[in-house]
Amino acid sequence: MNKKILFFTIPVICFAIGFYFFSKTTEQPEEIDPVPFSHYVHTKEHKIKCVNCHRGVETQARAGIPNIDYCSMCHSTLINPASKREKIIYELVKKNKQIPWKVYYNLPDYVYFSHRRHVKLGKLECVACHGDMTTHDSPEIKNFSPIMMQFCFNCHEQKDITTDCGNCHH
Amino acid sequence: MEINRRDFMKLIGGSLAGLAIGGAAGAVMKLPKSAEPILYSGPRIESWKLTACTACPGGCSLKVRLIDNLPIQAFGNPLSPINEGGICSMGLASVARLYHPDRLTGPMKNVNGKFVSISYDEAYKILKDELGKVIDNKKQDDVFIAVQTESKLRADMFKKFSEETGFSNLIIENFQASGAYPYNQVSGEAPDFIDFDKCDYLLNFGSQITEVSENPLYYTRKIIEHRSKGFKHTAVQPKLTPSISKSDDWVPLLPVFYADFALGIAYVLLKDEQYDKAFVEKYFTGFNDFKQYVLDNYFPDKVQELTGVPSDKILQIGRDFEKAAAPAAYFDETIFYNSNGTENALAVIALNALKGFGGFGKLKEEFFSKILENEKKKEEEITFANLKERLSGHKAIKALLISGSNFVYNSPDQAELKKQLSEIPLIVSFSSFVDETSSFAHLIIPDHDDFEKFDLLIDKSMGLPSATVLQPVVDHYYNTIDTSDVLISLMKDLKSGAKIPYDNYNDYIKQFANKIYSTHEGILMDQSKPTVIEKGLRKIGWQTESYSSFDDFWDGLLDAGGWWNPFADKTSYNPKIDFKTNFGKQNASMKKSLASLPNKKLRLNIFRKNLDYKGSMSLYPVLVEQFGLKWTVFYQLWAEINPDTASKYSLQDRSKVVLKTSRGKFPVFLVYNPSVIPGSIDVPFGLGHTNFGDNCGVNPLAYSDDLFDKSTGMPSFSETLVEIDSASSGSSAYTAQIITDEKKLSGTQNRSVYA
Amino acid sequence: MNDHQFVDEDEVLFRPIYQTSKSFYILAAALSAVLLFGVVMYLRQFIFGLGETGMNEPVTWGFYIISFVFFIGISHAGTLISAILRLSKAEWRRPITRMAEVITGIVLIIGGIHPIIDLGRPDRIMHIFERGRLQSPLLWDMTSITAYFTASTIYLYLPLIPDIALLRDRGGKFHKLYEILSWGYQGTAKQKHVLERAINILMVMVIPIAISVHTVISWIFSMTLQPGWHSTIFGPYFVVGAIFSGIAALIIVMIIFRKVFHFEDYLKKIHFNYLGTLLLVMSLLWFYFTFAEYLTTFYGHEPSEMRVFLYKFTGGYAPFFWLMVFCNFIVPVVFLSNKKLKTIPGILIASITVVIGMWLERLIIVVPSLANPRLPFITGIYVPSLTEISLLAAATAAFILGFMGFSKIFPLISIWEIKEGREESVRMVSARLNEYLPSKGHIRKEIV
Amino acid sequence: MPRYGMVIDLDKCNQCGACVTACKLENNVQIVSKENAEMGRAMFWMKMLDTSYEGSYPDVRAVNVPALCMQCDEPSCIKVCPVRATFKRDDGIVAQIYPQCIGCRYCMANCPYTAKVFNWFKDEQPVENEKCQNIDVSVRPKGVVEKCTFCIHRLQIAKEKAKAEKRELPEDDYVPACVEVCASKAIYFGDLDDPHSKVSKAMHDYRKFTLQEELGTKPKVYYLSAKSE
Repeated sequence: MNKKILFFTIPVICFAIGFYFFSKTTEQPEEIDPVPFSHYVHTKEHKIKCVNCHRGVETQARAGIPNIDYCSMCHSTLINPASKREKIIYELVKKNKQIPWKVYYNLPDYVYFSHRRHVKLGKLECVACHGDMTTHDSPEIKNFSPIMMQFCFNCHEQKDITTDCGNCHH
Repeated sequence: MEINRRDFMKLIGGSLAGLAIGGAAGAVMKLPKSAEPILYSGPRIESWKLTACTACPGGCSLKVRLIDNLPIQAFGNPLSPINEGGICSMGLASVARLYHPDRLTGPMKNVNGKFVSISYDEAYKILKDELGKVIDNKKQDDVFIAVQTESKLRADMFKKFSEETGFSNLIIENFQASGAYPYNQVSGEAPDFIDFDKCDYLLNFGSQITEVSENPLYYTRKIIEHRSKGFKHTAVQPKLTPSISKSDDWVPLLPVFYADFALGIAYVLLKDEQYDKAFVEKYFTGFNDFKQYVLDNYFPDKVQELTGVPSDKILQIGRDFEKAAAPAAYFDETIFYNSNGTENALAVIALNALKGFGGFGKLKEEFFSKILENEKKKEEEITFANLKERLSGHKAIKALLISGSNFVYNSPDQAELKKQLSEIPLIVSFSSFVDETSSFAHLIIPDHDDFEKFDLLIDKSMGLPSATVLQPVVDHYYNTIDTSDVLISLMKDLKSGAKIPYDNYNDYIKQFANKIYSTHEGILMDQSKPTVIEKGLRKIGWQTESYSSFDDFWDGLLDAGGWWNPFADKTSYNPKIDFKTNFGKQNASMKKSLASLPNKKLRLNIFRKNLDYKGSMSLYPVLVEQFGLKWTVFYQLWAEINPDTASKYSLQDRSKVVLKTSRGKFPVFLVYNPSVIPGSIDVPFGLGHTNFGDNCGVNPLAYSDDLFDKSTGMPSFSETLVEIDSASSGSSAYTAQIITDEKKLSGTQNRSVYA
Repeated sequence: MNDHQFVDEDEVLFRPIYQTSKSFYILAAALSAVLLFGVVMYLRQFIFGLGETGMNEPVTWGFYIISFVFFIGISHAGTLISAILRLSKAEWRRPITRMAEVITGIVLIIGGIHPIIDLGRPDRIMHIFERGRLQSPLLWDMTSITAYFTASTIYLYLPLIPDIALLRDRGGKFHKLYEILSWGYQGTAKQKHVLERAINILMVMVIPIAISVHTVISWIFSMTLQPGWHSTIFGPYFVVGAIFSGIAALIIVMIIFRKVFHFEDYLKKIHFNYLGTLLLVMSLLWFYFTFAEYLTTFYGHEPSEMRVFLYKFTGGYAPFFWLMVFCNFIVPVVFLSNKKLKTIPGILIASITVVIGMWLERLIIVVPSLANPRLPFITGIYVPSLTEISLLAAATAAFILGFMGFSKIFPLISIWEIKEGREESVRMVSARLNEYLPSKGHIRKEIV
Repeated sequence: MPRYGMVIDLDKCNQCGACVTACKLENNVQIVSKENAEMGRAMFWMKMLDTSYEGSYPDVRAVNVPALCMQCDEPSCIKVCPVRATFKRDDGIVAQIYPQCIGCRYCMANCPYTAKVFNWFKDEQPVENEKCQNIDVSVRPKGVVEKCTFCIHRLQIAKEKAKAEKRELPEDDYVPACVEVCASKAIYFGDLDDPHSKVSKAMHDYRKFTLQEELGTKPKVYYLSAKSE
């Protein structure tokens, strides 16, 4: 009898595997950033606010990721010569070479999400969606929460903010 | 439990099947590609920059939207007095040109038919040496420079260049300049603008005034306003263009007959003794001959039989014209697209003279001429006519420098012209595309795109001096260089000890701006329009604002996008003119054949649309797509014909037809249009590029007879006769064949999406 | 093999199940090839988008919707007819009902798939269930079609049970399947009684559902503002058309199987005669509706309506329109109202033309209205692409294959009903007749 | 709640077609290939309707009508949508939700203005246009219906801006691209209910008419013309 079970289960498992592998659309890039960026060092040790680097947060839809010339404001000189990690960015700044950041929080282009609306007007903390980045000492390898529509809905419903399609989708 | 071999096989099979099905299902359920986010590294910070539009002579002020310092959209600058936030299709589409795949990425050298890229220094060296040789053996007259630019300053730079180096054969194609050309012939000075404050009757000879003209967007607003005040606007044109939709009256007339029509009206004025006597005797030399000539030859019935315009219509318009206190008979470059264009223009000027140029105005003090060194220099103007003579006469041309002009595409009977061009030993082009003309070049030193360079577009057509800044919104993409800088360094190298007070074009612009600044007149465009009180204060020398220094002014200028002087006062335009010409003699036979068509013949009337200026459209897919939108004809040449004419030849609406001229056959898509002049067939100009952009449709000009205005060298658009022959099979092959051998000539890749 | 131990009097009805000729396999292979090609073409469309079809602006609906309406129409053959005949106790129904019901079953599946084929985003089909709007006629459609499908499959299955039982008793192939399907039916009086009741209930239920289905489909069109669609008559018009095409399809199927499986002495001339008459009636009815529909349009003379009208009568679709009239009206009337021509071949011809004609009618309804929208500036021409044509072919192939498959598992004529007919119907009918007729004795009393 | 609407003055319109271009570029409307265009699949959210002529030669006049989605108050398209992919917002704009649409094209069949277009293939912009696409607007996937949205993304951004600056949304902050670029200022846009807005003033002009008035779809796009329609 359990032969039958075997005959049933194994193909099913295979099916699942096949489905999983083929249905993935954007597989997360596994390799980490070329620059071993540490949120911890920047935010905790040097007391830099999120807004200082992600400048768009309160002023526009996109928070934005700093590009090299923004980093160069501080890193044009070695702050802590001991640090190996800082050397890397220092070199990049000297070469004025852009950093190919890995972007983990991507929304499809048919979604209108505005940081300003959520952070400035909605008074949301970054933690709410991004988790506590300040503790991360090593570069990200995955995003804190998979931003699915349900994820938005949970918050919108409990705060009873409009869940009308037209407000986020265009 | 034991698993025998068969079971095992089953198991394997089952699992494989499962895997396959699962995979397939997964692939099917996979999110659509577009759901994947468009990865866009960078903060996506939005910024706006002001620059100017160079798509047509208008020179509107553009407001460009940049994301991470890359321009993505262009809109009209709402503060500019020229376009007040409005913008036309060409301006909107212009951003795409920056990213065009056919753009040249650097200097190119033509090595037996193929273009290979070389370094700039190399290219410059070749150019310098060749020209140096020419100068050494005193052959300057064998060098031609063909320039097409709408910027007076750039033109000025070229004049300077020709003066310094002695290459006196300089052809400058500039819409406004060529509009002024006939005035220079008869009086030496042209009116600056139509004075809409005075003018109460506008008689428009063939100018597509709200589409492509000296200042289309300004004129659009003005004419709407003008009509709302109840003043009339009559348009004389071979085609019911959108411009005419804003006119009260339309006289369908082929350009050949403009002169006769104008003189017909002049006849009415003279007969009724309603012309401005004071003005005439003061300024109009040779008036009596003129009067006599007109009275003898142009009584309305004669004009009617000549032109086909009913005599009562002529009378009516004549009466309107003479009743008007300050009428303006307006024309611009468009009037020359015809073998007797200059004559037409002169006739119109004469007509204006009879009413003392009441409708026109002039700036009190020649503001820009005061500061443009070389603008006034106008001893014997060189035009394409001269070049054409040279070429056809096979007189040696050592070198030909081409900047911005694509005259091969813009001229009739191209086969012949191409042959002649291929004989010239050195052709240097500064165009940033391998267009029809520069495909013959031996050397291409691509110019910056207009979004990458500095310039100042000065304009008087508003009745006020204005200068719109053309500034780089993005630092240049490719290995290109501003042509003017090449010229400057050439001047320095070719003529040692040439004293040139600026070392690049930006300096030149700056110096010019400095001159404007030093007059302490006018305001920047970002300041609010002055009120009446303000104007009054100005009159008594009150300065509303002033800048601490020139740099201050300069920065302000760049931020504001331009400068204008709303306080400039204008005077009436009353030039001394004398006519030696006696009109109407030119190509009488042509007129006859056009008026009374030989059987089976139709007039080919090539018309221009507002999406295209001198064949620049094919760079912008979005424009090419909507070119024939009104007729829902896409990516092919169409022809409009009057239903009555069509029924005479039993031609169906929306059918494919092949037209036959003396130059060959070309296919068109025929549509009915009751507004077309019976007996003529209207074909749009702008399609049929063979080298770059979208290779679709046909360029009708290539098939029309080799006629051009004798004095300006402008091609004739509406004097060719065509026959219908519906053997559509051979014809398409014919056009295809043209495209292919063009491809051989051009070195660039052609985007074959629409090809 | 225990098939031929004893020879049933209706052996000929069992034969198709047990004997399969070579030509069967050849035909099957050919048809499945066609079907496969269709599938491949659909996959192309699925991958590259609906651009593979010939649809455009403004003709946004084409062959798929036409086939959808057409096939659902055909489905009315079955259940409705058999139900009506059962209801009206028409004795000659006995050999017909089964085939009729099978048609319904198969065609409903095919027709039901078509809207999904027509979707631009089939991968989002679940949205209809998750966030469906009941205000949309498409939703009504889905519900009614699914209801109709369930009802008619049950209605097909119930009368099958006794036959399955017969097959089971004969043993042989599929006996496992038969065992399961026959629910241990032994033909006891009680079982018979229950079965009869169930069938009666269903046949009353099925009729309104069937009517509703096609009314709703017609509403898909008549609920819109399109000229030529926005008409109240559409509901009955479509239903009539559906029954019309249904009967035609039924006749074709019957004639074919009569020929192939030698059912001559079950499907007699008389059956075709009756059905032919029915077809004739429907044809006239259809013409009446068509006439009324177009007369009102013409008389109203509303410009945008007239554009469509003229497009059909004189414009681009004139050939199809007049062909339709020829197929749906002239041919049937000529062949069926004339004794000499009303032979079986004659009826066959009439039915075939009717089926074609009805397909054309759907075409005439769907395309011209879309091709001439209210704003007269953008008008369209519709030329189907290979994808659409091959999918139509595939649908037809699927239909035939389905039938062939069925004929290999179940009897195409309900054997038990035939048997029942032999044993009882004479008695039952005479009894019924006696109920109608006045009794003689009564009359005598009057006189005295 | 405002009720956004548009008035197009045909007497001012000079038929330049800038609105058409602006619309295409602002909304990344796809430029279909030659073959598809000839098949009649060219996509225009705003189009100059085919010219119709009045009078007989030589006193002919061309009548051009720039036509877009009429943003009806009683839209016939939203009634039939099976999945609420198109619906009327409170501010009167008829929105189109691309991730929701299943592509049944019922709304297109039911639109009396043929204002909707369908993505027959996946987006196939020419290279140069891809490079300068408007980042505020999504590129529609294949197989969904799309139409003019009164540049709704502009409204979203303008509203948010106003809110951030703690002020009401002024009239001129939010206008669609076609209105912004119109050189002859022939298009008015704004809140129809606000009696002071330019658009509602223009709406009460005696020359007003709407397309297909008799259908009772109550378009919110009005036309002005001294000549009758």
